[in-house]
Amino acid sequence: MRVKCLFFATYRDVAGAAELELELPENSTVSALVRHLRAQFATSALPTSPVVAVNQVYASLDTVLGDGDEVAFIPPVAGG
Amino acid sequence: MRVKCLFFATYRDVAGAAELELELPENSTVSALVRHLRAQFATSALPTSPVVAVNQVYASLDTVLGDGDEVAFIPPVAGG
Amino acid sequence: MFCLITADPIDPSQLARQVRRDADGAVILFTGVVRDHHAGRAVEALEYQAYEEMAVAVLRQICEEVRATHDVGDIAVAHRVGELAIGEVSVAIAVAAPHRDAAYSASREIIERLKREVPIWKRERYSDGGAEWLGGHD
Amino acid sequence: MFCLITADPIDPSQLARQVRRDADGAVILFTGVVRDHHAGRAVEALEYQAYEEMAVAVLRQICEEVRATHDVGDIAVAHRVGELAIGEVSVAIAVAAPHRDAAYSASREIIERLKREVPIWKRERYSDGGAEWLGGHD
Repeated sequence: MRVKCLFFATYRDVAGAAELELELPENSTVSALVRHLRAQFATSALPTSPVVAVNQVYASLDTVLGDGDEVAFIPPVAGG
Repeated sequence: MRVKCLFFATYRDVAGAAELELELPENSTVSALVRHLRAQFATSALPTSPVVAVNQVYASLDTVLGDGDEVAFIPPVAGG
Repeated sequence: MFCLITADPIDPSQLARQVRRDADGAVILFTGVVRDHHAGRAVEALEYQAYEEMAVAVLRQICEEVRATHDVGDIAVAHRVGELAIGEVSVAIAVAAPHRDAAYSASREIIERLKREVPIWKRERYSDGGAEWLGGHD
Repeated sequence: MFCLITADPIDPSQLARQVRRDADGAVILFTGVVRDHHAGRAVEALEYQAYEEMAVAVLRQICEEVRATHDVGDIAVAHRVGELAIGEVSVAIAVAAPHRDAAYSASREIIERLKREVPIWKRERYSDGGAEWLGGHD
């Protein structure tokens, strides 16, 4: 299945891109995706337990992903 | 000596005027002025202990008045 | 600092603009507006009366005391007098500050003190024909 | 209710005007402005980045929850994205209510929750040449 990853602020600098499409095994969790990305970027700048949103709703790391899901990686917010 | 009395809101209705110049004995207090006015208006609608300002500063009833003073009678305020 | 009692319509956004300095990160603008009801009665219009010279002096003192006790920048206050229709601005208070905390609490303190201390009076004209001077702050 | 993330300049007074209804006696307008310093460093400009679709959704949810728990009327919120100079408006929140108490506390709750929950980020560019994404709300 394919998922779309979105990166913001410091995470965007780490990923070197605002958006990334990835092929993942069926029923992968957010945790598995995080491990995949940390290996791919070869960096610890993406934490092992980042805040994420799945399809624009804050979600836990054990959330099971589906095909076409949009997973956003959310560094500490600082609006206002 | 002469003092100028100012009336606002309900007190203006009681006094029938916004302003009134009065001749008072030297060294009259605000209390004496209040008694004078209650007798003159023949009304209890002006309380015996109204809030007053002398020369635009809140003042007590035992304040001694001087020639040319401006005494304002201040019903409960309701700005905003 | 700017304190005004005026018979002309108030433009709150102008007060908000005039208080901001480059060191400020927050501006709180409180606008009091004539509403169409009070204590269950339909209101048609309001009349405000002020002891103008003293009202300005008391307002200035309140603003100075608030500036001395809060970390705020500039403050502007305007209060309307005369006849006001529903929806017209009766009072506007603009407070600028480096941080929002001080701006909120200063704004709140100014409007509370204004209602208790500034010699201004309000007469409500009701849809049922009556009219009344209000007896104190709400 | 009106929640907007925009790259265009924000006009706070328009938000304040649009929320008022005839039942409202108070309008609180909070304006966040780019200030010229942060934590002792001179700031030259700010960049805001947002996860726009989600930011609007979270803002809407905050406003709906605040309306459910406070006696307020309409609410309007706008947050800017992109490059902002000193003095430019980053965020504006307008809350109208029959009484000022509810307007103040609703306004305060919205800005506090916005800073904690809405996916927006801020990068400060300093006069000494550096630049930094800020790590959390202040």
